[in-house]
Amino acid sequence: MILNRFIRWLGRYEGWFGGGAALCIGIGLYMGLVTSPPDYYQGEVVRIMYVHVPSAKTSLFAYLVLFIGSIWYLWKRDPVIDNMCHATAGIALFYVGTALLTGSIWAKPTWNTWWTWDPRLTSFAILFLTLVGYLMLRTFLDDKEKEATFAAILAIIGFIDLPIVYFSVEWWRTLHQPMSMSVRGISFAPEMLTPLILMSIGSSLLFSYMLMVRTQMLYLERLLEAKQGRLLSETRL
Amino acid sequence: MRLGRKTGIVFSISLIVFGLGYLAYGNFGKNLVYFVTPSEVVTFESDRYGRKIRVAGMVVQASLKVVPNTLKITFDLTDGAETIPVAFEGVPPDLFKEGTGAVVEGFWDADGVFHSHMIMAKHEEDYMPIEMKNAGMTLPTKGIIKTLQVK
Amino acid sequence: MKRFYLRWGGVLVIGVIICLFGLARYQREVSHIPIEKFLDEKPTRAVRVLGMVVGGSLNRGGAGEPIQFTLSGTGAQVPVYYQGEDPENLRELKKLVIYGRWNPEEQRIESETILGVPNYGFVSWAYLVTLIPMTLFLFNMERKVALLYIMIKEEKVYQSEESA
Amino acid sequence: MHFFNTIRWIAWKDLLSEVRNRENISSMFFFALIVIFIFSFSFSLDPRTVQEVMPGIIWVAFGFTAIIGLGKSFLAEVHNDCMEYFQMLPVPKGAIYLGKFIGNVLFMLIVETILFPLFVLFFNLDVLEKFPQFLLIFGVATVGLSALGTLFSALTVQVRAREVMFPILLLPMAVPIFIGAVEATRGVFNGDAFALYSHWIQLLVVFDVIFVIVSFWIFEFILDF
Repeated sequence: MILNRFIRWLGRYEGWFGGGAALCIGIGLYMGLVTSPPDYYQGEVVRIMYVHVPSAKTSLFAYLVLFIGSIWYLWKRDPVIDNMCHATAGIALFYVGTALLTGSIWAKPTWNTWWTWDPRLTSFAILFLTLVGYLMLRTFLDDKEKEATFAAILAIIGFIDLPIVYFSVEWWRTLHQPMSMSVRGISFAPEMLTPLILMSIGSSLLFSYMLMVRTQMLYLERLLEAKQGRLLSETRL
Repeated sequence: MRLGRKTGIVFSISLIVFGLGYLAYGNFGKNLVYFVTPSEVVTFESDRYGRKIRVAGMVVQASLKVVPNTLKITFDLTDGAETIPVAFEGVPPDLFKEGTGAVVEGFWDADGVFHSHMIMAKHEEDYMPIEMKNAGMTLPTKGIIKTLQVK
Repeated sequence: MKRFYLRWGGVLVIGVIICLFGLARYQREVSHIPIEKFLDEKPTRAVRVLGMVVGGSLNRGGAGEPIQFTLSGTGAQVPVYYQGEDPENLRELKKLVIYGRWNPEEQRIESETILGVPNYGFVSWAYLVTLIPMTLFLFNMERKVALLYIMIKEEKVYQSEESA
Repeated sequence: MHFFNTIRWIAWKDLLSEVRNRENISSMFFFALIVIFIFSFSFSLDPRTVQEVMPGIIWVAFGFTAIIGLGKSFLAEVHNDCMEYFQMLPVPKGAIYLGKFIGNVLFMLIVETILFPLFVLFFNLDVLEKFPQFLLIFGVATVGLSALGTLFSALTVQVRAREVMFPILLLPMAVPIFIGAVEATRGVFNGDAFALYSHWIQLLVVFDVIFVIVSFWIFEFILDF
C-alpha cells in the first residue's frame, strides 16, 4: 500500500517535524508578543489571535484527518490506521479545548461577553462534545476491532458539523467576524500576518509531530499488552 | 427495483451536498438569526413589543450621547436602510464607539425606542496597526453592514 | 532518557527567554499605574495613568484647540489637559491610559498621547492556557513513549503455563 | 422486492411485539409523565412564563422519552442473539436500519400524541386549534431524533456502559434538531404566522435527510461482527 509506505517514510523525519514546530512557534511567539504592533481597534488584545486562530484552524484540520482516517479504516481495516485515528481524536480534543478557552478569553474584552450562543460558537461546542463522546466510547469497548469500527462510525457522523463550523460565519448572521483569509483577500497588515502564519505553520507541524508521537505511544501500549500476554486473544497487531 | 450500489451512493452524496448547499445559500440562511437588523425591527407588530431580542447594526456617527453623572447612554443603530434609537444603561464595552458594529440585547417597545441592558461589540475581520489606519489604508473586508444583511 | 531531558530543557529555556522579552516590552511600552498611586507619588517624569473618562466632562475645544476632561479612578478624580490630534479612543465612560506628566501649578495632567486599555491580563492568560497544557501534553506523551520502549525491551515474551 | 419487504417485516415485528408486551411505549410514556410533573413542581408558572419556557419543557420531555425508548430499540435483538441473523439477511443492511427506524418513529409519535394533550391539560395551554402545526413539527423533529437514535442504539447496545453512552452520543449530534424544534414550537405558541418559523422546519428537514442517508449507509458496518 503506497500510503502506508508514505507514512512510514514521513515517520523517519519525525524529529524534523518537532524541530520545525519548535522553531516556527518560537519565532512566532517572539514576533506575536514582542515585535508585532497593537491593532488600531482592539489594541493589545489582538495578540490573542496568534494563539486562537492557529489552534482553531488546527482543530478543524485534525478533525478532517480523523474523518479521512475513519473512512480509510472502514475500507481497509488496518489497525495502524485505527491507532492513528485514536491518537488524532485525543489531539483534536486538546486543540478544540484550547481554541474554545482562548476564544472565550478573547471574547470578553472585544465582544463584552465570555460566551454567547452564536452559530460559530455553538457548532464548535458540538465539535468538542462529539470528540469527548468519541474518546469515551473507545474506553467502554473491550473488543479492539469493534472499538475501532464504532469509533469510526461516530467520527463520520460527527463530520456533518465541520462545514457548519467553518462556513457559519460566512453563511449566517453571527457575532463572530467573517473569515479574514477568503476570496475577498487577506485582511491582515503584513506585520500581523507574519506571526500569524508562522504560528499556524508551527501549530500544524506540532499537530503532525504530536500525531506521530501519540500513534507510537498507543501502538507501543498495545504491543506491551500483547507481549505481557494480556488480551492476546482480542488484540490483532 | 434494483438500484445499483454505486448509483445509490452517488445519489446519497449528492443529496447531502444539496442539503448543505441549501443550508448555505437557500432561502433558509436569511432567516437563521442570531440577531435581527433595524429594518426588521421597525416592521414589528405590537405583539412582538417587549420580547427579548438582539439587534445588530452600526452605531451612527455623532449620535452617541451620555446623560451626565449616570450610566445611561443613547445612540442610533443603523443597517444602511433604517435607523433606530437605542437607550442603554450600564457600562458599555471597551470597543464600543461610533462608526463600528454593535449587537444590543433588549426589547423594542411601543415608544419606538430599543431598550437595552447589554451591548456586545461586533468587530470587523481586518487587523492593522494604528499608524497604518491613520495613514488611510484599508484592507479587504466584508463590511459590517454587509455582514448584517447576508446576501 | 538523557537526550530527552536535554531537549526539553532547551524548550524550557527558550520559553523563559521569550517570556522575558515579552515582560521587557510590557515594562517599556505598556505598563501603567492607577490614579490613586499617581496622586500619591506625583512623579516628575512622564508616566502612563489608567482611569475612566467621567461622563459629561469631556470638553472638545474645536479644531486645533486643546481637549479637557476629567479622569476618575476608584474615588479620586484628576483633570487632564490634552494637546494633539483628536484621538480615536477618547470617549466618555471609557477606560483609558493617558501618557503624560503632572503639572503642579495647574494641578492637572498634561498629555500628548492617549492610549486604549492594554488588557494585557487577557493576553497573558490566553497564552498561558495554550502553551502550558500543550507543553505538558507533549512532554507526557514523549516520556511515555521513551518509557514504553524500555519496558518492551525488558519484558519477556509471554509463555502460557502449559507450554512451559 | 426483498429490500422493501425487509423494511416492512422488521417494522411490523417491532410493532407486534410492542402490542403484545407494551414494554417500550409504557416506559417512555410514564417517564415523560414524571418529567412533566417535575417541571410543574419546579417552576411556578404564570401564563406569561408558560409561553416562554413551554417549548423548552416539551422538548426536554420528548428528548428524555427518546433516550429511554430509542436506547432500548436494539436490546431485544442483542438478548435474543438476532444480530447475527440480521447480518445473514441477503439484503442491503440499510433495509434493517430503515425497518427499525420506521418502528421507532411510530413509537415516538404515538407517545408524543398521547403526551401532548396532557401538556395542554396540566399547563392550561390554549393551543388546540393549532394541532396540525404541532403535528408537523413533532413529525419532522421525531424523524431526525429517531434517525440518530436508531443508529446510536445499534452502536451502544454492544457497549459496556450503554445507559451512559447513548445520551452522550445522541444529544450533541441532535442539538440542531432540538434547536429547530424548540424554535418552531415557540413560533406556534406565540401565534406567529407560518412563514415566521417555517425556516426552522426547513432546517429540521435538511438534517433529517442528512441523518437518515448517512445512517442508512453506515449501518452495515455496525452489523459487521
